[in-house]
Amino acid sequence: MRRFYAILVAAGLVYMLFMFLGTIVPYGKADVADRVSAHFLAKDVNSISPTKWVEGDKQVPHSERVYGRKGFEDGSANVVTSIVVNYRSFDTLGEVTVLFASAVGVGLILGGTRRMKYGRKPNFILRVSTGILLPLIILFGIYIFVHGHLTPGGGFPGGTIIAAAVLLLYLSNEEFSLNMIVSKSLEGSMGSLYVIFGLIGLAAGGAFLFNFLPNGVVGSLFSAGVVPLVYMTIGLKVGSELSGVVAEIHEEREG
Amino acid sequence: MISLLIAIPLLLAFVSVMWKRLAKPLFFLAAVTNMTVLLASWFPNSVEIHVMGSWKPPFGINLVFDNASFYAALVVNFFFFLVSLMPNLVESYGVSLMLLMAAANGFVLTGDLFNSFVFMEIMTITAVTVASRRENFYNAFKYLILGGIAGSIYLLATIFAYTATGSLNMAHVSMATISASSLVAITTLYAIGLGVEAKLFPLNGWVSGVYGGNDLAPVILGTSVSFAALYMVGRLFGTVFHGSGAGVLYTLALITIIIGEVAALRQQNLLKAFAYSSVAQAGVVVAMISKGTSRAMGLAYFHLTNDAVAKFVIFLVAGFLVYNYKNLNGVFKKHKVLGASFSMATFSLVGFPLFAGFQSKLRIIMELFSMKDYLFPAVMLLATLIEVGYVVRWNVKLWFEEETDEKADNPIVAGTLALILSLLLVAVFIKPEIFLGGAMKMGNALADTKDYIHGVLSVVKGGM
Amino acid sequence: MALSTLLISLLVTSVVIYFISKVSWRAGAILNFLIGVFLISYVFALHIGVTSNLGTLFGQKLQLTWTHASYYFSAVSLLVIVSVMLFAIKWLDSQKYPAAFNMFILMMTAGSLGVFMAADLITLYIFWEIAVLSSMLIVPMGKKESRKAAVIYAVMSASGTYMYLYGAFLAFQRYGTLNISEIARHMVSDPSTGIKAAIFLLLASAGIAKSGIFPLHTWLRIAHGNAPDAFSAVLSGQLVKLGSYVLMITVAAIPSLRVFGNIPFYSGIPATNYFLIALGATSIIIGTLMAIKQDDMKMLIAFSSVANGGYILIGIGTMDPMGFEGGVLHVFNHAIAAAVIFMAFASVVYRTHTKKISELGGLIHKMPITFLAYLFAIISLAGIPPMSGFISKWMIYQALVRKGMFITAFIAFFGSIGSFLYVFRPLAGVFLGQLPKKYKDVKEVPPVMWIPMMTLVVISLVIGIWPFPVLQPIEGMRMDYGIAPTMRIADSSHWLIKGFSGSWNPVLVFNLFIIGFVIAYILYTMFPRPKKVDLLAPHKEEGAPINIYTGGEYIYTPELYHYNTKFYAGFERMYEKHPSWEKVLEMLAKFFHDLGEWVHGWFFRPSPSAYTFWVSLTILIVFWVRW
Amino acid sequence: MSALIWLAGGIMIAAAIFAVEARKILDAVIAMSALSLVSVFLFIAMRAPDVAITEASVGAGLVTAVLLVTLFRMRGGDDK
Amino acid sequence: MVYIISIILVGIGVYGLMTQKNLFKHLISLSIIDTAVNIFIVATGYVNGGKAPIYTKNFPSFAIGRFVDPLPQALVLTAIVIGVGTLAVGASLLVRVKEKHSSIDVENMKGVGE
Repeated sequence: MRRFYAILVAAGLVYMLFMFLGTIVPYGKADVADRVSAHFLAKDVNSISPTKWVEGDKQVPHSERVYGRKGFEDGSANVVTSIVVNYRSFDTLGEVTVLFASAVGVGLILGGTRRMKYGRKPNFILRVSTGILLPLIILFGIYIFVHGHLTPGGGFPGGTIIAAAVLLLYLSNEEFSLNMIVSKSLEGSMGSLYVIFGLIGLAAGGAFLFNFLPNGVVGSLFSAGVVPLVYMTIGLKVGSELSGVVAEIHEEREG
Repeated sequence: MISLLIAIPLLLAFVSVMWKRLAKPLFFLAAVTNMTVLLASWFPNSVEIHVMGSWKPPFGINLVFDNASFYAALVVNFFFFLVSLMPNLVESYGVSLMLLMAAANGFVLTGDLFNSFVFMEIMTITAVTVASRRENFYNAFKYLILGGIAGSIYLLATIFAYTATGSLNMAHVSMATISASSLVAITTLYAIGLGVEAKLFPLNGWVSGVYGGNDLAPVILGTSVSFAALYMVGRLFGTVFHGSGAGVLYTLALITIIIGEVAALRQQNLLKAFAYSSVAQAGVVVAMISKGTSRAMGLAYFHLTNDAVAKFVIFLVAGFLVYNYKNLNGVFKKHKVLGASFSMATFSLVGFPLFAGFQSKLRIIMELFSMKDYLFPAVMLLATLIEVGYVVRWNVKLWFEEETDEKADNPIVAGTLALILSLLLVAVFIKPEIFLGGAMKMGNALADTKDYIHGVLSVVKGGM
Repeated sequence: MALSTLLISLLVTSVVIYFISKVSWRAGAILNFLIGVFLISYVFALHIGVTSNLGTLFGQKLQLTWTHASYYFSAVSLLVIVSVMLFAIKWLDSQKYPAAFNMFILMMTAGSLGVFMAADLITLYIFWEIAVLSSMLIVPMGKKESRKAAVIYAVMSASGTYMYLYGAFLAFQRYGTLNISEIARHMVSDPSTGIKAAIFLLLASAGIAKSGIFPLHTWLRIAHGNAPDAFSAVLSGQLVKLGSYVLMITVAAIPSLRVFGNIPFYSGIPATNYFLIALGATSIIIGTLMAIKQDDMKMLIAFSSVANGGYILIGIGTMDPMGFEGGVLHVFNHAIAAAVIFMAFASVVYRTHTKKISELGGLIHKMPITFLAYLFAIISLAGIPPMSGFISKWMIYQALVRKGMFITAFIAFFGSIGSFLYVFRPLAGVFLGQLPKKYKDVKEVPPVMWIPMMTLVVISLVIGIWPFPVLQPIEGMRMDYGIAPTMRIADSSHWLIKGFSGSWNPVLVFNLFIIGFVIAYILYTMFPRPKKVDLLAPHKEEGAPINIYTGGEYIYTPELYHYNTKFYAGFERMYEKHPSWEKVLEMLAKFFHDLGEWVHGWFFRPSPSAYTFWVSLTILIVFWVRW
Repeated sequence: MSALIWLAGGIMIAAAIFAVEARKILDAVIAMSALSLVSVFLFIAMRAPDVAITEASVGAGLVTAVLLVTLFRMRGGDDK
Repeated sequence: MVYIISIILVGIGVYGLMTQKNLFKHLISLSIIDTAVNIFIVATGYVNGGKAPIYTKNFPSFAIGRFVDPLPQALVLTAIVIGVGTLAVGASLLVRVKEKHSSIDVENMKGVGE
């Protein structure tokens, strides 16, 4: 009976959302020109008059060559990155805070824990291969967040990959225990650094999270102003944070 | 300046995770800083925005600082400040509270739909953390699940708004022409998404467990966070959607009032009883907001402020009692000051004269009559009647029943705060302008969509 | 001192009194009494028509005015309160919370005075709530049951109050004012009978709840029966009169005859008034019948308050000049009588620590002054000359008969006869009969306690002989409200109260009564004196009485032998299986409680699954309703 | 392309139903992980490489890891 | 059609939340809903024939219809991380629920009063 009602309600919900679909653009027909993202793509937000834009006068974005040139308001080739870390950097600060909050939460909820025993020896191959793989994995993670403004990826996946390396360590080595002080300090300092970037922006450009570094050539490694720096802090922070979370859940309460 | 309200607690939270011992003083510091920042920019009386990364709206994210968000932020930070004065309540939750504070401030100040979603999620996660105190895990988990669902629905609503208008900026969304059917989708989803934090029936199942589970959660979630959530209800349904979807809110809110009071009546746990009462009061506020006029909204927030102050006292005292005594009969004979403040706060809740609740309740009823709404006052008076029942029952129980031998030390700081706040309630009765002026300004700001749009979108470069 | 200053300073003083009482409660009590005496003198010195502003609320002026009605009701209230305050100076040493008692009783005084002075509905409401709140906090200071009593009292009172509030705002919304006389003026010209009737009944319901009229009467038994003993005197003698005052405001200050002139029901009385009269009549029946049944002496008088509230309502409800004056005069009579009776009981309880009639007896020799006070009070309550109670009842009967309301008149007569029955029961049970052994050392209460009782008795007696000081303000009230303004009922120059079918000379009646009394006393002394026999004496020492055999039954406990047990058994048997309104209200309370249980079980207890279910269902309902 | 998307969708729905209804929680977690992996394909199909990478590492990798560690920590008490 | 897939996934997630008695399943269902919503969001930004919003040598300049909408993708990045945060807190809560109530099955939990 319970299932029947559940199916009924779930079906009703699906039907309702299906009805709602009629109100949004069909799949694949999204008109970027109507949306703010057109100007994120064209990197010409500063040259648009917002009052006119909101009143329905959709100015056509310029279509000059972006890649490999300099002087744009935002310097990263990956537009998603430029939105995440520049145009909507505040969201990303929030996002970092979410992870931080959940790390703090996990710590508080699982407070006072010690390491858990699987009761089995990790096999030899795993241990050896971990030793070889670990530097590579960490390097890969770092690569991902350093090149976040050029290629897909960024701080979050990069940090996660670093955390994955830590998890691997846990799995392979019975005795391994993350140095919480180091990870916490890294986490805290990197988080503070992000806010401090924002505050420097406030001091330098009059706006919180203002991009206070020159943008450089779109497409090159040292470009996009603070974006790579922010992504690096995010990457390190997420890495240490998620490692911490994994470590916390991994360990067991005393007694 | 305004971004500091979010940046400072956030920064201090990041710092304090490195030095755990500093968390409590830093929390206090953050609260003091925020209060200072707010007091320095007393009622802007215009719509100021602070653009993030200097990307002007509607492209970037902007914080909106007008009378409404100022007042909301003031109330929110005020309670955080009060909590920060009580270190034994904060314990090891300093970092979480700082994050909650940053998130609540962000939620109140932001002018961007998606950004508000992010802050709502931070609020949910930190609130769950706070709620899990004193091993209240299952209830916290329930809250998490409900919060997760609500978050998803809120996100969906945001996306619908984005596809309909091409922007996430609240001011832009409010001025864009949205087709009727699209508007229905958006407001329905928002009503449900906000309903969880705004404690609307039947999305409020978490309230009793979370508020009743420990002594810190109700004190901060029942005051600051619920104020922030209800502020967002006013912002979205008053400013952004010009009252469409108000009918849904109105109906749900009326049911909420009755359900909340009825559930409170049978409750044997002191904290939970008043948790339900907080549900009912949220219902009153939402129903009032759904009326849509600036006066109605102003009164709604006036009522909410009174309720929040009263609830702070009640939950503070109740939390102390519940976790220090096994048998609550006649405990106030040992804690006269706590008892007096508790009684005053509960009487204010009911709306007895001499206390602030009277001012707001009667004003609300009067306003409703002048709008020719005869149902809501009747519901409200019926709810008040039930409220009288359990408020008197609890007061009589706590004051007059035979006491036991248990004894706990008087909490000096909490007692002083409770007494000051309950005297504040009396002061508000005598001089309602203390809260009413701000609340009315808030109502005006929320109802004045034009001003909001103008303020947000015509400013090319925002100030600090 | 302006009226508003007086009230506010009283409220502030009450808090000061608390702290004084913390140091020495007796000082607080004496101070209270002195304040009360000052208030009485103040009240008598005030000129009719004084107004004062309390401030502004919601853009409406809060006004206080001093009218004949305020004067009359304030004076009666203060008489009762001050007596109790004096009584309390000694009585409080048997109480657990003297300081709080002192504070709240003064606060309650301020509240009541404010109610009587209020010129608009909101001011009335504010002070009303202050009075209710502070009295509600005194009630649970009694024995264990009094905690529950306080809750029931609060809820019942609030149910009336909130209906009143709804009515007040309805009136405000329609007429744009809260001033009572303005509203009255507007209502006369308002064509919509439905809304007028709604406002009328909603406003009246506060009075109905407070003065214990039928559907909301049940709290009287519990609250009056369980409140601290001396405070019951205030509850029954004074607070209930707040209800009568509101009823009077709604029926008379809003000229119901003219407002509802288009819906006459019976001999010129509008249907709305008649509805109230019917409620009053029901209260008389219920109050009388239930009072006869009670074993607890305080509950007995509580039910008598229900009945007497009915008299007052009937008298006022007729809007006949005679009935109106009778009803209002009955306020005074019942206030004094009830106050004295409760104080007498408080004295008895103070000495014997029980309020069960069946455990008492024979106290006449031990507490003669208390007995005398009680005796005169019940004479007044039962409406026997020469006490003042007779006059008011006589006036009410006059009005009823003149209006041809025979059923109501019959009920009123019935209530009068019933009141002989029930007031006699405590008299016989508590003061006459056998004195239980354990009370053989009981002494009369100290003078501080009997002086207030005797003062009130004397006042009642004097008013019974010379009622014109009380009738004067009542006449003034009647003129204010324009009820037959040309007619004069109290004619002090001819020592007459003029009715429609003859007049009444109280002095003459008193003299006749004295003559009768003297004759009776002579007869009494001529017959041989009864001898006191200690019936249970030989067996008492061994414990339970044995071998006592009366009327074909073994007596197992002395209580059963107490002749007050099943005093009116034959009569009670006639309505043994009566439907109980109390049960109905209990069921209602239980319904809400069960509803809470149900709501909790369905919406608040469940697992996350159920939450999801409700959330989804709500979305769907919202979705469907919207299209 | 569209057929592929339908296929992916079918797999995802199947995985979701399996994840919800599976008796063993371990299976549910793995189905959940599979769902995430297939959704990575969808993200790529929708030209969202950033999301795809994040989902692959966070959604499929980390979430699974967290859930699995949690599951081990509870020592499969309810793992029936 | 991606819309439809994601909506059905939401439905399954809700169904799972409603029917399952194991709290772990609730977490999984919630995660399914998260994923479904993310897919939905990305789908709203898709443009037929559009490219990934990254400037490369081959696509060095902007043109209408050339790139898919990057904003929903940016939002989803955030949403995914938020989902993980929620999940981690939920998982740790479950660990403690299991410790305290000795089960994570709604029907077998001990000591869950009221």
